[in-house]
Amino acid sequence: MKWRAAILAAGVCGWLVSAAGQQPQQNFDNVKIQVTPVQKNIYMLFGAGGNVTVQGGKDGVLLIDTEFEPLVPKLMAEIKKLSDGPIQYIINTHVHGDHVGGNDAFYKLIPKNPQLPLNIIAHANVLNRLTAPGPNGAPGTSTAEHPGFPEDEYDTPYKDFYYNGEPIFIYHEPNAHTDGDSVILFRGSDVVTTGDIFTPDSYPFIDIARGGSVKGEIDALDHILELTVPADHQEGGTYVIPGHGRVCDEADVVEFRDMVVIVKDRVQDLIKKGKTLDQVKASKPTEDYDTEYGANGADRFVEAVYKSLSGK
Amino acid sequence: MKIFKQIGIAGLLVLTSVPGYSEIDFTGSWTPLFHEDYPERFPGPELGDYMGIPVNAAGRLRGDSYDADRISMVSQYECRPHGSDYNMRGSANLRISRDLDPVTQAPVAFHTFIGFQSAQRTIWLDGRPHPPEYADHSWAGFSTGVWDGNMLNITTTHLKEYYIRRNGVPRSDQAVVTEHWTRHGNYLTVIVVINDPVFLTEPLVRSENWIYDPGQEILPSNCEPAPEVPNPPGVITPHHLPGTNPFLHEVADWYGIPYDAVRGGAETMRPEYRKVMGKPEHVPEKCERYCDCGKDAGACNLH
Amino acid sequence: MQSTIKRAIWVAVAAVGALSAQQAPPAELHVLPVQGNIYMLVGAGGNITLQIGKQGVLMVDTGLAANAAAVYAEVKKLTNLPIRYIINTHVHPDHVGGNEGLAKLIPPNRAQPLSIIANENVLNRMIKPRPDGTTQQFGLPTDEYYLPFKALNYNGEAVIIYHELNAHTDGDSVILFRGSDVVSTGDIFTPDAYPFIDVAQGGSVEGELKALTHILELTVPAKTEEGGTLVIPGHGRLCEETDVAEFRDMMAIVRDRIQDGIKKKKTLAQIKADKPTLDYDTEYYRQGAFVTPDMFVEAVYKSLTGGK
Amino acid sequence: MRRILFAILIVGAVPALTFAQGGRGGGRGGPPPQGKAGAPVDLSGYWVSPIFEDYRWRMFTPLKGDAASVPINDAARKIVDAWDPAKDEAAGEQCKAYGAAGIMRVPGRLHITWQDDNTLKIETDAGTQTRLFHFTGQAPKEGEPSWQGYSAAKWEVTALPGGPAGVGLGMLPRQGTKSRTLDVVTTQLRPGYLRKNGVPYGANTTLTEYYDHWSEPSGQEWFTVTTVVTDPEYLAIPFVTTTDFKKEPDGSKFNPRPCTAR
Repeated sequence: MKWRAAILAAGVCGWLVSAAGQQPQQNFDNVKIQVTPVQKNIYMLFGAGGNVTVQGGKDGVLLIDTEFEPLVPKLMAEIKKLSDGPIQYIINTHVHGDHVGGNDAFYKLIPKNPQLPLNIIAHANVLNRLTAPGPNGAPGTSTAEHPGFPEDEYDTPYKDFYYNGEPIFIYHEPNAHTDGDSVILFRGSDVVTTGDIFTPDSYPFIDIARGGSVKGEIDALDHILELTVPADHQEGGTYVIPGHGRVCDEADVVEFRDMVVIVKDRVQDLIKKGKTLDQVKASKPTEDYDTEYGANGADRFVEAVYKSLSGK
Repeated sequence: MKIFKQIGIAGLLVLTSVPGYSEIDFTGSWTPLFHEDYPERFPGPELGDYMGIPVNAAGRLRGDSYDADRISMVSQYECRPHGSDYNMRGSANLRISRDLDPVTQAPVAFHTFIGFQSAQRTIWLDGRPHPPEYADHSWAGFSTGVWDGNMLNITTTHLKEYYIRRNGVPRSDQAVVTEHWTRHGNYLTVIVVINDPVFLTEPLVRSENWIYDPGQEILPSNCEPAPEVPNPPGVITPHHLPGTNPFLHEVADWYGIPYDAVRGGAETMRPEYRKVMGKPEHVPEKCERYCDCGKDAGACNLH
Repeated sequence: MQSTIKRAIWVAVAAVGALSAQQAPPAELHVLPVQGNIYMLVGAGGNITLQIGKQGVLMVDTGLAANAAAVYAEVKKLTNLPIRYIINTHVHPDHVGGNEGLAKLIPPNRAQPLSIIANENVLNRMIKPRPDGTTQQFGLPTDEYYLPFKALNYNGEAVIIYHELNAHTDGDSVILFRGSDVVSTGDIFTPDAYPFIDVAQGGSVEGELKALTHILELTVPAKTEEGGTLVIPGHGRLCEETDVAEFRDMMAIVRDRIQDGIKKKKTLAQIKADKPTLDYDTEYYRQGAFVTPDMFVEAVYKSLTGGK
Repeated sequence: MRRILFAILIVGAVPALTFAQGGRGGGRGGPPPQGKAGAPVDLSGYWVSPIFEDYRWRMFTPLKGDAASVPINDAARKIVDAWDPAKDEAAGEQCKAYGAAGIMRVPGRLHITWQDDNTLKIETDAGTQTRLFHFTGQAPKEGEPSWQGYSAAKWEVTALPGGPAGVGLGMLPRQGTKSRTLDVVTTQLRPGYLRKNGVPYGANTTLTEYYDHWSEPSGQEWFTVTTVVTDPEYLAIPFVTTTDFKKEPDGSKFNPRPCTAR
């Protein structure tokens, strides 16, 4: 069940490469929202696209990522089952359409309350990219027509605040999956939400066009490992909600980090040997991981690592 | 007959009920009156104005060193409410509510709410003890009240360090504040006595008046401190090095007051000080700052 | 005057029945529930932090040697579960003194052997011979660490131990209880006393300030700069972020004043004569306190001038 | 049957009446004793007013035109701008700032004594003024307006603010609160100054004062007077201040001196 969801997620994610930021034409009518209790205040919701993190408590509701516009009513319905408190925070882990696609729809659905304003938070680069001028000088989309854009952006190494009885830290991970990635730590619930920096069932999509880099990706994964503290025998303790795929813990992040490091080293070695991108691809540096992370994403991953390392 | 009936009902009630509580009921919404120190309380105090404070050398130097940039640069200061002792002379409106014991209907506590930074406070009326000395402190502190006739005598401990005046004269976390609340018709009079062994040489007494003003909507404030950027190497806390604060003489010159009086201290606050206080260095022709604060019950403007 | 005010305060507090707290003799131990799994044990020397949960007991610091038995008895009043961890924030005897006694009192537990955690510099200093020539046998750190931080999960929450470089000493640890949302600072933070910057044992004023700033990064207040993360200092009352901010600012301001004096080529004696702590002495120096204003000024001066 | 019921009711009524009166008055039955006999607190003795608030305006003769904090109107503003101490001196009106509505704010000391069982006397050293608080309960006789006017005083009998003091279903007869407040209403005032720099009050001013006695934890006695100046002529709303007086052991510092206009 979850496994199928993960594949779908990976598929959507892959499909998005060409069209990040746009609404997909895909039909969501039959998509069901799965709700997974994670730990304490935290739930993971998944329909299609990225995972949604929900923190509910005495103050209200905090959301991380919003999937796609057509799914928002269904997500809302599930959230209401979890908590009837007001939705006061939406955090976007990064700019891709399967994570910010539902922002506007949520903004419209959430009742306005001047005393409990809705804060939509993301790193400044997310807002910059969302509002940037289009290709060949087309005017950028304005926050006026998109009230759901993250206008409570931050541009410091981290932002912290206190909500639902626990501290919440939002860390900026420079140039990892994109240049606007946030990793969120719920310190009381002991849960980390990683966005697409970590996707246990698919190769990381290092979006070089949007400022991603393999070095930043690895640094970010190491930082996530600093935040996670396993209980006995390297399992449990801090739980990790990835950008796509199942609920994980530290050990899963370690596996993933090691894969990225090993592939990076292999590609680096081939570059040193003066191999071209095609030659590198042909030598299948990910062969031993393809069955786990999906061969369909391998070339894209290798290409991204190659470009990121070679600067070409 | 009719009269008898009424009296009779009363009589039965007296016989069948517990004696009524004979306290003043402070509950409701109140608006502060700024008929004293309006310029200090609303626009804010002049820098280096320690007049009327029995401040000691330590408190005076804290004021001299104070740089208001601290509030903008040190995020821990951004969303502070006033200490409960200062709040009663602050510039926001006040709502007082009361808790009753659900069974006996006896008053258990007064709660005060002040819009500025949503300052909330509880004054316990049920005789509970104060927490131990090593317990946490708060902006409101821990307050207990005891009635003396129509006056509520309040004792507050466990306060966080705050200001006595918003120009940096501090009140320490060791202070014990006693208050005396009384109500005359629609006027609430609050007498605040600050005992601070750290910064004062004798108790500071200030009394404020509030007017009953029901039906107000007193809103909370939503302040989120800016993220604490990890400080650059060599932590920055804005302040003036001793002897370098350029603003300390302003208030004396603006209002034609001897500098020594501006520096405050218990001895400057006795009537006989007028005989020895000396001459101001500079006396303006006429009033130039805040001369009409409160004219026609209006606001406080600089000119 | 002072005394009359003190009396006034005493009367005021007594009047509302906090008598016992006010009169408590120092040797007497008090337990203050903090939040989550955390308790604060006061009176044994430095403050002791207790984390008590379904697995057992973790304690931060052990007080003075003389109080070890009393501390152990106090812990036993709170739970029958074994003491599994002792973390020492630094090497001073009012924080590690109880290690030896407790190590002897705590029954051997093969399933959950006692683990004593501290930065390696604490161990390095504790194994040195004592003045009387003997060396400590029991209660030495068994689980010293040398990395920037060490993390464990105990009693259902993450516990992070951060090494603060050259702050109060060269072996300071600050402990964050992530689930309970409590920080234990050791003597880096003492709300009602000047910090004892132990320059001889690797302390420094810049390290103090960095450590205090790090504590401010770990603490997150609830609304209106209050509540949220609670802070247990090395000595003194339970605190919060803003209390640490006040202390940090005092440190920074005094540092700047002394730095200014040094720039002006003043000698230590001259700087002391300037009374750079005048406006803080009434708050941070009580009669009989360990660190006098002069000691504090001297430590800052030496730290800034490289021990000259 | 009915008769018997009434009988019970009346029996029940007796405590109700006396209880209510007792609470509302202080004495059992009849009006509460006033004057010296009824004093719930002792205000007699020497008192000093340390200047904690309004320091700039009280300790000094404020700069000409400074009416900050006083809710004056345009008519008052004209007078404030025209203030000329020389004129006041020439007119022999140096005491304009020492009238009942201003005197308690002038830094100085008070000597409070009972002139007789029904008259409380306040003497000030600043300006050597004398205020007489009459507890006779009679309306003031028509007299010449004076700096200190005529003051009718009473010990507050009940501190229940507003509301019906009656008896109703579901409520006890209001017992009131044993009040410790001295209420004083002063009229027949000669026009004077609220502040030394000529902030005026007029002939139709009514001065209402509430004297509240309290003590520090150390036992040091104080009283605070809440002063409400109502003047349709020069004030937009009543001018309300509180002034705090600290008990002194003796009169050694009581230093009578004449009014000054500057």
